[in-house]
Amino acid sequence: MGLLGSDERPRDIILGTLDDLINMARSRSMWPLTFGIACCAIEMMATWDPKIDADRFGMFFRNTPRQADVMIVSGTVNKKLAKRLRRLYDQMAEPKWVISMGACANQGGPFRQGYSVVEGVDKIVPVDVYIPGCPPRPEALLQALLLLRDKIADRELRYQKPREIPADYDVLAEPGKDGRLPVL
Amino acid sequence: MNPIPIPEDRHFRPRLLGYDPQKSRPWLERLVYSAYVFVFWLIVIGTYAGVPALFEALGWNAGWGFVLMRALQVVLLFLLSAVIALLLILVLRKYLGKVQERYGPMHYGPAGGIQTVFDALKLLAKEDFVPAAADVLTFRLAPAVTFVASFAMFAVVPFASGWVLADTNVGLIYLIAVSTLSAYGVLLGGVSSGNKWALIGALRAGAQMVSYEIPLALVFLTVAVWAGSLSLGRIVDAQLGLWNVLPLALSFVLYVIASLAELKHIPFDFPEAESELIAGYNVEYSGMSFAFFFLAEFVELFLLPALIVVFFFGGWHGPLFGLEPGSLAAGALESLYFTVKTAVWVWIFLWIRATLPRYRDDQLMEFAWKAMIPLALFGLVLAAYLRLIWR
Amino acid sequence: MSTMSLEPVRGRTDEMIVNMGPQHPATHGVLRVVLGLEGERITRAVPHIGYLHRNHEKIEEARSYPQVIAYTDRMDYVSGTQNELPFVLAVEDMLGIEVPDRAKKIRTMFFELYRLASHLVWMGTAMLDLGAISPFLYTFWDREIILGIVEKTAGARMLPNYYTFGGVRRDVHPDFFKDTADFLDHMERRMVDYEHLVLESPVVHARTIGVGVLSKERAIARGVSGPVLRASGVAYDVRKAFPYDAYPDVEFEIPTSPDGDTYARFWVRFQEMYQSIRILRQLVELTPKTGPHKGKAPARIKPPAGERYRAVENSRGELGVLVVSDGTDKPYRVKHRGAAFSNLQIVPDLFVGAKFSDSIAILSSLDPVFGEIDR
Amino acid sequence: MEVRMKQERLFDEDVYTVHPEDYRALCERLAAEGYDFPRAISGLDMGYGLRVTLQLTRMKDLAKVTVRTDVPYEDPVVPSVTDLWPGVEWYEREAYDMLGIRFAGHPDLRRILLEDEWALHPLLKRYDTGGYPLPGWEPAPWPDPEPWTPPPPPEPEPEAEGEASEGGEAS
Repeated sequence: MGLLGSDERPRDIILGTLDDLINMARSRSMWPLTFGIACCAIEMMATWDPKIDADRFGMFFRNTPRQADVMIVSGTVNKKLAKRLRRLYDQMAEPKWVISMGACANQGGPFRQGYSVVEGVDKIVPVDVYIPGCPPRPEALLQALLLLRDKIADRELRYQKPREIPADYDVLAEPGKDGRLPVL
Repeated sequence: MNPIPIPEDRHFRPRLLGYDPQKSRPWLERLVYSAYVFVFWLIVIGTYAGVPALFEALGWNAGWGFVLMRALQVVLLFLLSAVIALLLILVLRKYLGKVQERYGPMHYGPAGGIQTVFDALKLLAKEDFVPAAADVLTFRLAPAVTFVASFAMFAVVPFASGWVLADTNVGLIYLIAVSTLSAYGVLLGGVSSGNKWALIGALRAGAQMVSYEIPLALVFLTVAVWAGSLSLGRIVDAQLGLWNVLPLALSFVLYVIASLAELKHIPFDFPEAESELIAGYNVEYSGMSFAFFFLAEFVELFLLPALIVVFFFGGWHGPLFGLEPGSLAAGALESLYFTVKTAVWVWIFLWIRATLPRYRDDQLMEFAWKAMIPLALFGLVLAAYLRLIWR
Repeated sequence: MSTMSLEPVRGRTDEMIVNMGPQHPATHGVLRVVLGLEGERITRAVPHIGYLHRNHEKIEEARSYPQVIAYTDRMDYVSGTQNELPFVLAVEDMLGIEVPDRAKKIRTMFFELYRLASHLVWMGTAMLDLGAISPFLYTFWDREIILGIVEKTAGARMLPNYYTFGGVRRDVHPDFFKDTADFLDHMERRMVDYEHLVLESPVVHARTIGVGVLSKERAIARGVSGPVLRASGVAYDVRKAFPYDAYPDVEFEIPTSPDGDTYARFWVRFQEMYQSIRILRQLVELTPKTGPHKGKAPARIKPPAGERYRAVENSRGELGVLVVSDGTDKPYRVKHRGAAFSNLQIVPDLFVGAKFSDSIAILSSLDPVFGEIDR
Repeated sequence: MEVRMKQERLFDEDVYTVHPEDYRALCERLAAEGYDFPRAISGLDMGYGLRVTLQLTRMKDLAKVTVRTDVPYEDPVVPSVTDLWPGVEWYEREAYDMLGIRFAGHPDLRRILLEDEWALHPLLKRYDTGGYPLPGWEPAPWPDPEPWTPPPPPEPEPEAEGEASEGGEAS
């Protein structure tokens, strides 16, 4: 995300420096959205506990999506929740980032073969950082947040946009309807 | 990617459960905060002593020159409020960290000192969002109203003897008028957002303000009766021998409770009520509009304790060590006394915030109407009676 | 009818329909409650669940018995190994596996450690819902110590997949008993602080006493269990009623309160933490330091055709499982009886007529965990 | 009223297998006998039809009882018992959601875990885990009805004793 909405990296020396400064501020003040889903949400809370204390890095939870910068998808996203999750993502103000926490959010995890589970949150929203684990340790989430920080602050990386998500909700359709068979 | 810096004392060791949260470079933290306070102090001196002295030297202290001087002072006060907000947010986070056995911001800047600058810069560059259901004009206006109402209180707060923008003889009435105005900003912002949570928050704010302005005004009246003036400077002067906190103890307690409610501060933070109303009245605000609500909140967090000091703790009074009253050095020392006293009260407010849960809103309303207003009236009568027999 | 889906009533302008959740800081996950609000008073409440439905029961039909244990872990994710126990007990019953005494005691120790961890999480989040920030941080710090103890033995923090048919998967770490004893010393000191912060706080009193009263008869008929039921005055605890593992060997009491309000539910959870500490103290002494940690179990778990219901008292109440076997190595049907699922049913009963702020306190006193409710 | 049912003892609980027409009558009798704590209602796909399992506890003496009834796939209707035990309300909704068993008389029978628009009842055996129909799945023939035994007089049950030994007998 560039300066003030543009997606191009400014070549001007003054604007370029300002761009660097603003993105440095963004990377050092990432406020996650309070949105716990499942098991990983407990470890997400534990990332803010006295042992890890992500507040050291200037991160604290905001309850409303308007004021949040990072969405941590902490748990299994099922088809019922996915529409709300996409809506929350749409409600967040630009610039915004998504961290996919845990195996379930990455690709469905142990519930991948189920009828109601979305096989990875990246089918719904563009994801910046993936964390493996079931559930990942708080240290892993902190590392992901720091990776995201480095990504935002990096001159080249921050203009590499995540994969575009088609706007249709086909992945959320009920399986087996109209005799459709799974596409593997 | 460097390895994650987890402080040494955070690793799991069952035998070592005691630890010192501030073990890491406490001198640096003190230095950073001292630097902030020093900047604050410098701005105060510059505003109230430097600018008039400059205009005096230039000979511009009449007519348009005077207007220009006041305008410059207001600009400096705006800078001052920004410094206050940046410092208080940082102090709040560090203090919460200390209470909660953790560190708080510590990695960006010396001892986390420029964390809030980053926050402000980020909010500046964040998308400022207007929801489709919102009333655009009111929605845009509300944060400005809130901030201006809080900021306008600076006009009558004396930092030292004579160091005040407008020492009017209706200072208390002005304060009541302006502090009520900040409720309008919250109310307008909540109602115009087109969001039900914001609406509930706004209505709660309205009900709370209506309930709390009355005991607050009654306490103002008590102080005015005791000091015999509505001017804040005269009120402070009247406390030269005896701070108001002793004779007006009852009113003082009521004033602290009422200013907690006025501040929308735990345990009375119903309009915002993070765990109930998500973010209350500012649920739809993002970017700079939200930052203005934030700024207003922390400016008030400075100003209401400052008013406690003005009304009950002798304002700027303190030992002058033989300095000539009215000189620059005496003014600087007095403003330092004022700042220190205010800081103690800010700390008490933060302490309350870190410790207490939240009451229910109707309990507060009930308390305000059934207990505080009668008590405030009693305090008023008591003050009048004491003044009759004492002075 | 309060349970019907909420449609705005035509021509009624004094009622506001508010949608609380699934992203709401006080819903403990992904609960969604549609509320009819008249000012601050709740006139109607309809809970909607299923935002974390992960088809546990269908997937478990396609997994072998040892694999299912890993899935049960993810149900009540706050209380780790407690979920594994009913399934393990049911299969052991069907197969007639003997569990050595030491394995039973180790299981019980882990069970009670996780009860402490779960109640700590509850205390933190409940106080967060009431508006106090600091207790949340204190309880999570204590929880980290418990998870550290568990991790040393089981290799994972939250979902250790530790129990197995006939005992536990591996022997405990040599430090386990010492660490646990240290932790209990620490926890007893901390409980004093927690009492000051929570039970003795006048603000908590104002928010919880007399709020959300659940009568004894209503609680039983609604199938409510655990601390919520005991706070209504029913001394029903699966640990005493249908003892399992090492519970017959230890002394403990079932704290009950006749009040049935939100404060009583807070109080009962506190007393349960004291009882957990008491049980753990006894077990640290009673458990043999060496010996078998696992009984003889067949290499291929194939229970005979039939069905078995077993229940345990987990942090939220009676956690049961109905295992139906058809004689193969995969369960024919696994039906979980979630304690939080039953407890959450009383939400419309308790919400209607309460203030909106009360509903937050009531919900936190029910302590729902959505992995178990939605499964 | 005479209730046609089969009674057996499984581990520490009484199991009644009852015809769906008599299910309601038996439940009323159990409620009158003081079984007040509803543990769960489970739906189960037996391959030839659907089974509803109701589990109850009596708080007074901790007696446990299980009631089973089988209904065919074509018309899976079971009378609801929410008026006797309000605690089974969500369990009945869950059984409807997962298996399509309709509970006649339920106050609010709609899907609970899946979305309202779904047509799938995923726990039926004719779907694989992904929710897709299994090719060539056919219901098994309904088993021969066993002779109904007359109901024995209800007697208070002793406290649940050591279950491990009972478990041993079953293997």
